[in-house]
Amino acid sequence: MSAEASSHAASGAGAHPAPYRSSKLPDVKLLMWVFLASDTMFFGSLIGTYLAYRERSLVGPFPRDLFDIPLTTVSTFVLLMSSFLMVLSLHALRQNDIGKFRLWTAGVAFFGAIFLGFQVFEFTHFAHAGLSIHQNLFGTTFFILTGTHGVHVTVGVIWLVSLLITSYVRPMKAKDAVYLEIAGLYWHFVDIVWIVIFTVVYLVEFV
Amino acid sequence: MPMRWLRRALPVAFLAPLLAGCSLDGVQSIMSPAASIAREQHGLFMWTWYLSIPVMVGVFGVLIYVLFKYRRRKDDKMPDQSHGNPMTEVILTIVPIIIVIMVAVPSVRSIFRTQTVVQATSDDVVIHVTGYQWWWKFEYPQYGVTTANEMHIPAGKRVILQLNSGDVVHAFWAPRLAGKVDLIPNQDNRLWFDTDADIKDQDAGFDVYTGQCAELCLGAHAYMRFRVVVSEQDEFDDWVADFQQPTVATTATDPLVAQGRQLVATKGCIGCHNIGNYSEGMKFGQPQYPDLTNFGLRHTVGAAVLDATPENVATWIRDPQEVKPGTRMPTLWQASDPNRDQEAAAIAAYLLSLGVEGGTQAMAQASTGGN
Amino acid sequence: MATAQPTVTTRGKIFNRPTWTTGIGSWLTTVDHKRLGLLYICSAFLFMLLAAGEAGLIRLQLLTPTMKIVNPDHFNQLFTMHGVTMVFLAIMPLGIGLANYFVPLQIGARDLAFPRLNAFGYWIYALGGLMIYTSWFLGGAPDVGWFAYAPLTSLSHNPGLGVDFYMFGLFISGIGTTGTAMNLIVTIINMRAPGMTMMRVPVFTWMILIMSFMVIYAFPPLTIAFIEVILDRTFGTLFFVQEAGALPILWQHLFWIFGHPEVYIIILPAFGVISEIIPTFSRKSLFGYPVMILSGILIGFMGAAVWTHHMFTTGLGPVVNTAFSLTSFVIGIPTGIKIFNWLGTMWGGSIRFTTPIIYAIAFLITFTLGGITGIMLAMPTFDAQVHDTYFVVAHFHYVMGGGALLSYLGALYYWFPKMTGRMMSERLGKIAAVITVIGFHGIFFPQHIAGLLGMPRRIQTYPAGIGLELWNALSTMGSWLMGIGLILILINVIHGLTRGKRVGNDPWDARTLEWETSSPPPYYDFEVQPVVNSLDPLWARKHPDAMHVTPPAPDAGAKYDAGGVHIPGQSWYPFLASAAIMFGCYALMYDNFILAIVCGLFFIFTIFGWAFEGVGGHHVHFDGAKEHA
Amino acid sequence: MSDGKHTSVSTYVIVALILGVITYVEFALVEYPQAWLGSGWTIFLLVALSIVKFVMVVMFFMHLKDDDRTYSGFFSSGMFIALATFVGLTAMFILPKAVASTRPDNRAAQEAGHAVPHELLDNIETRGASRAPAEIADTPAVADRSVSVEAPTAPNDASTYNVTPPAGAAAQGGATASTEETEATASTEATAEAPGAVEAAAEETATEETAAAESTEAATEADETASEEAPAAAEEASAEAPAAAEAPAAAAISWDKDHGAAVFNANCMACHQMTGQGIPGAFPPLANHAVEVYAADGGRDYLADAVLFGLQGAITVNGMTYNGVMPAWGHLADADLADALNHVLTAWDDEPAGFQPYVAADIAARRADGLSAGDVHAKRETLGLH
Repeated sequence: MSAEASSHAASGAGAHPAPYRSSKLPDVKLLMWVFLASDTMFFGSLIGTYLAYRERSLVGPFPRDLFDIPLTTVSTFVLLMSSFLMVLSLHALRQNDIGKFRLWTAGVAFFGAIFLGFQVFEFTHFAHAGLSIHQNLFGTTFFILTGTHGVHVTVGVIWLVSLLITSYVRPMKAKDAVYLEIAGLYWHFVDIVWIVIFTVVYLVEFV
Repeated sequence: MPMRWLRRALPVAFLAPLLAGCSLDGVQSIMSPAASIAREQHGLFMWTWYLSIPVMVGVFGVLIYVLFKYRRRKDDKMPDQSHGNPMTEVILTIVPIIIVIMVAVPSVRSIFRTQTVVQATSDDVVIHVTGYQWWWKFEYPQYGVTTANEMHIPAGKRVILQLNSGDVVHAFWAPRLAGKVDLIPNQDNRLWFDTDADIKDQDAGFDVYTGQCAELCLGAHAYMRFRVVVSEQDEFDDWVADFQQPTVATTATDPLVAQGRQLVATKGCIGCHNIGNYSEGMKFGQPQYPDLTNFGLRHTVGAAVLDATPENVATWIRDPQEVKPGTRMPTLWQASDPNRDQEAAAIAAYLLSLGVEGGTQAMAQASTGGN
Repeated sequence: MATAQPTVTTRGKIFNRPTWTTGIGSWLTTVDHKRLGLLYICSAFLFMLLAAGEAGLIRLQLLTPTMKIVNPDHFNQLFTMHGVTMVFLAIMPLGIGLANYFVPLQIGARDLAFPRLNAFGYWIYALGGLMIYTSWFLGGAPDVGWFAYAPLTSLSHNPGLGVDFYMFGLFISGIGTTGTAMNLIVTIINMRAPGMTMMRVPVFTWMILIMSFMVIYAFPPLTIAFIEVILDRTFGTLFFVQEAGALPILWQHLFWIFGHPEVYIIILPAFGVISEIIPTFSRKSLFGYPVMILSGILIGFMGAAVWTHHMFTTGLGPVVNTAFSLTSFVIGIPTGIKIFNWLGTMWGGSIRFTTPIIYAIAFLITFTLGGITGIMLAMPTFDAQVHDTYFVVAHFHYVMGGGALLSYLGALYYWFPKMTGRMMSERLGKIAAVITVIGFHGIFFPQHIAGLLGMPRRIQTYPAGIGLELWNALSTMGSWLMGIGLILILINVIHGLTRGKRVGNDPWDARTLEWETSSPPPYYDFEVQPVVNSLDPLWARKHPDAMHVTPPAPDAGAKYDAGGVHIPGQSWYPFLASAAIMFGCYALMYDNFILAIVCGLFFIFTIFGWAFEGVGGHHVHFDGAKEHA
Repeated sequence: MSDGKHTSVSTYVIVALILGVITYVEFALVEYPQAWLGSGWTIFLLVALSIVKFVMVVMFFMHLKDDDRTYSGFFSSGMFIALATFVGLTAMFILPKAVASTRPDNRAAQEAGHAVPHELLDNIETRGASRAPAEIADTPAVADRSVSVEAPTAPNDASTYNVTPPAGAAAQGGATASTEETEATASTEATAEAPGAVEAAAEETATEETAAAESTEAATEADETASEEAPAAAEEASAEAPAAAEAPAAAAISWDKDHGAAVFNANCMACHQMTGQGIPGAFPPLANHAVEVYAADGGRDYLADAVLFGLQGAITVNGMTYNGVMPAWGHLADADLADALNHVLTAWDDEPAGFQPYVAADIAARRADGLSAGDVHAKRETLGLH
């Protein structure tokens, strides 16, 4: 693994061993974990805002009038399964199985897109029912919380698609797995955030 | 020689603040508490202050000793490169723990003594305080009385304030009585305090305590002050009775007052302010502006910025922005208007006659406010 | 093959990699931690001068109760900008700038782990700060205080653009700070020199590590709070609209969940600086190094659990107040331990009175006093009196001004020879230090008394006749004295840069690795990878007997001969990405959504360019061969 | 790679299956509520299940189980701080509310859930904060829950805003003529009908006498004294007709509506009110009236003068005399005044025919005149409006 610029490769590839590191942890993976640790506070604030304003809306529509638990369960399931495909994809790349890697990665991006589709459907449905960010506190907090999550999913989809395209342009080997791994970590994190949102925003409403 | 002058001036310059520091009493000083809660807060401060003296002496003493003893000398040897001493470190850890415990215990006890919600009984005075940019509304639900910027309470009673805001966050702070609590929109806050049973200023028959908004509310924040008037129970009862049935005088012997009464309508004062004395049982104005009922009984004008003397009230009406920059009160005359001074004086005279026996002359104000 | 350096090596197609070594282009595209550190430090000092000017005007207005220097609106803008600048644009970036410069040097690393992320962090901070300052010319600065309590910031109470500048500017500079903090964490974990275990890391670097963790946990809530207000003001959401039933108190919670850790984010690097200065000039190891580190970690953790002590007067009830009061007391314990340990370091030492240690002593005194008032303020009952008064103003200036600022001034003198290769005048430095410190106490000591006498903060005039005149006049006179001190320091810096005596690598007889390389450090930092086998590695090499350790053999370090030193390539993308974000924010502020979308797309383009450009660069060899690209 | 051992595919499949099953169980718990479980236990179960899911994803999919401890340390410290902080925060918001809702007076409303009408919710939850600030302020705060004090009805509580002092008071001085209606209802009738009459007059381009007669008739029903003002109103109306006819095509100048409203709310609303209705007898209405003035010959400039230099002297609007004073607002910026005027002209009515929004330059042009408030009043006379 080398760190030199492409122009440098001409003067003898592999001439430069990796620089010394005081831990075994790849820089990018460490950075991603630190970022995820930080992101817990980010989503924590949004969920905290939602819960602080729960049941404080003055006018309807209220969560119970709108939420469709079967639909959301399906979309939650889709997101969970995309996480499952993600680990398969990483596993395939580590085995140098580029074909499966491409298949599973495309699957993750596709499932992510389906999840986004569900969200778009849900948002439109809510908007038709009269909920908007201007309507009441529920609308404001709900749309911003799930919208921020949706933006995270979108970024993840774009990231995975970029990796997929890159794998055609430039050969991807097992040693590059760390780049897929950090994308995967991000994706799983977005997934666990949704696990929390599904429970504290959707399910608890109907208990 | 300029140096000689400096030598003489310097000690004075340093001593003056020290001498002045001996007396921290003041009309708005935390250091001269006048009610039980403020006394408790003051006591807590004094306790930590006495506790901090040995800490300071210790730390600074060691520091000075070290700096002197271990300063580098010509023939200095290499100091021992020790990395620490477990025993010392344990002791040095225990010392701050002990200090903190000595502060924490009385502190927690006093939280529960002073901040617990109390149930009102018919004996207590309940006041709803609403903060507006930039004045205070005081409502007495027990008596159906509404007034502004001046809270009257009977001596020796427990007072329970319910605090709310009409616009942004304010903070009610009466340093000599009870400390402060914020007024926050969409939130009910509460503050209670006891007043002493005796009136200190026996000549005046009442004590006046000053207070001020302590949370930034833009504009005239610096001028959002109030006064608390503590009087004997019977005087307080009189005051309440006056407010419940304000004297309405539709005629006045004093032509200035009569003119002022007219101007109050034509200049549009009653567009914003309610004046319960203006006519029987009528309510004017709008709720987000101060209620001027029985204005003549007030000690101050402009949210306690000026004492309510006829001159001050006239100045305030004539040019509110001069007295209280940023206030919402409009300037009612052009700068060139020849009638300006006279009309302002007339309105002041009318306002100061409200609620005062005889209805013609402003009550001579015996304010202890100091400004 | 444990590590994974980026291997994407596609050349930038649109922006060729810049290779300037001098000129503006080299500064705009630099990724070198020393250059970025200098940029951070210089920008922070510039902002600090602006903030000091604002403070001077504030004090002048308060000289007497009848001063009419500024009107109330301008006064509100002045103290808001003073606070915002000092906290977000001056003192915190000063710590980060010092970290940028000295953390890699102290741990024997070549650079930060992600040099371009570092550049991005700087540019977004600088442009964000610049953006806030343009508000003076675009309709008025923010006027809501540095903690901008809702609903003062809502459109109905504050229709001007000032609040938008505050929200957007701090929002984007916060992104930069978070990125740099993550970068520092990875650097300190991954790039320490061989042999430097975590318990051999210099205290300054340790404090930076703790600070970085606090940054990544504290800034997201603030970012969310900013986003909520921005959405309220730009898109009409209802987060803080009281007519819709919103609770303005939520802003206070989100802000202080950030705000209290922020206090420690500011003070921890200062602790680190003091922990470097005192051992150096006492010729003695830091007393109780492990305790110092542990207390730092404890402060970091507890710092996240005390936020409502800023809200004791908001009516949270006795139970909440008690809980947060106790956690606040607990935080006093590690702080006390630190003070004792600094005294312990000097005890038995051989103290040389240089300018840095004068600042360190001033820090100890000031910080002790600030700590005592801090304990007082942790009592909710007493806080109910002095909250939002000048007592609090005095307290946090003692902690943040006297604590952080004085120690950073010490750091300036301490590290100036390392950064420039020249000394500042010691004589002038000591005079300036004494004047500054006396001026500082002249400003803020009287404010304790003004607060006790009943003076709320943020008022542009105070009632006459309640005893406040004397204390305010003293305070204002103190500000003049401190102003003179700061001007002397500025003169000394200029003098040092132009005429300062040239010095060698190690003018102070110091202890840590940064003094091993030449002054100023070459662009590749170290010729030989340092190897460490004790705390204070340089000292151990100079005085092996005193340390009771055998220093590593001089040739123990890897000479980089196989690979040479990798110098990462310069890049346009960090700067362009920051500029895209800044212009996007301007566009949103002026409701120009098309421009905002264009900026957003350009930002996405820069991110892709950044990713596919790769780290690039070249290697430097010291085996006689020339560096090659 | 050296990232430790890797979990096998079969483990991933099992984990995915468990995750799916848990999701279904959660769904079932909510969709088919179990009475014997009770809501408390259901919530507990849901939270527990989601924690299980969370932990499984983190452990197996994110590989924390086998990976370096450092990652787990960083992530779990972040999770710990986030959890502690936001559970604490949420508790501070939810618990006081929960305590309050268990009090008897609120319990009924709480149990009814969303079936409670919104108006009622308003009062319970927020003590009326959804209404305009003016209204909130007027409503005494809902009685303190722990303070139970009977508030006697006080004379101050009468809450009519009409300025109707008794006749005796009016007789005191001529200047109070504006308040000479004997009944509030009468005055409203007058204001309601007079414009109708005026309009009719304008349409027919009747002679002044006829118009006066007609308006007088309308006004007399309400109040005798108002009749003196009626001809003036008619005059206003007849002046309006030609102006409207020769109005130029509206130029499409866009202006900042929000800013206009903000300036109005900050400076004008106190007297002229949010609805532009003014205060009868004290401050003239702007709704319906401002557009009338605008349409008059020279009215456009006059409006700018009035806000720049103020207005002093008796004026008559809709048959009611206003002898107040309008302060000069020249200290505000040109753009502010322009937007505020545009707001006044468009907020409550259809914009006048040929409406050209004010721009800062219009105001700046008027500023040079430097009139006094009296001059402005004189100018108003020349408009034929009084």
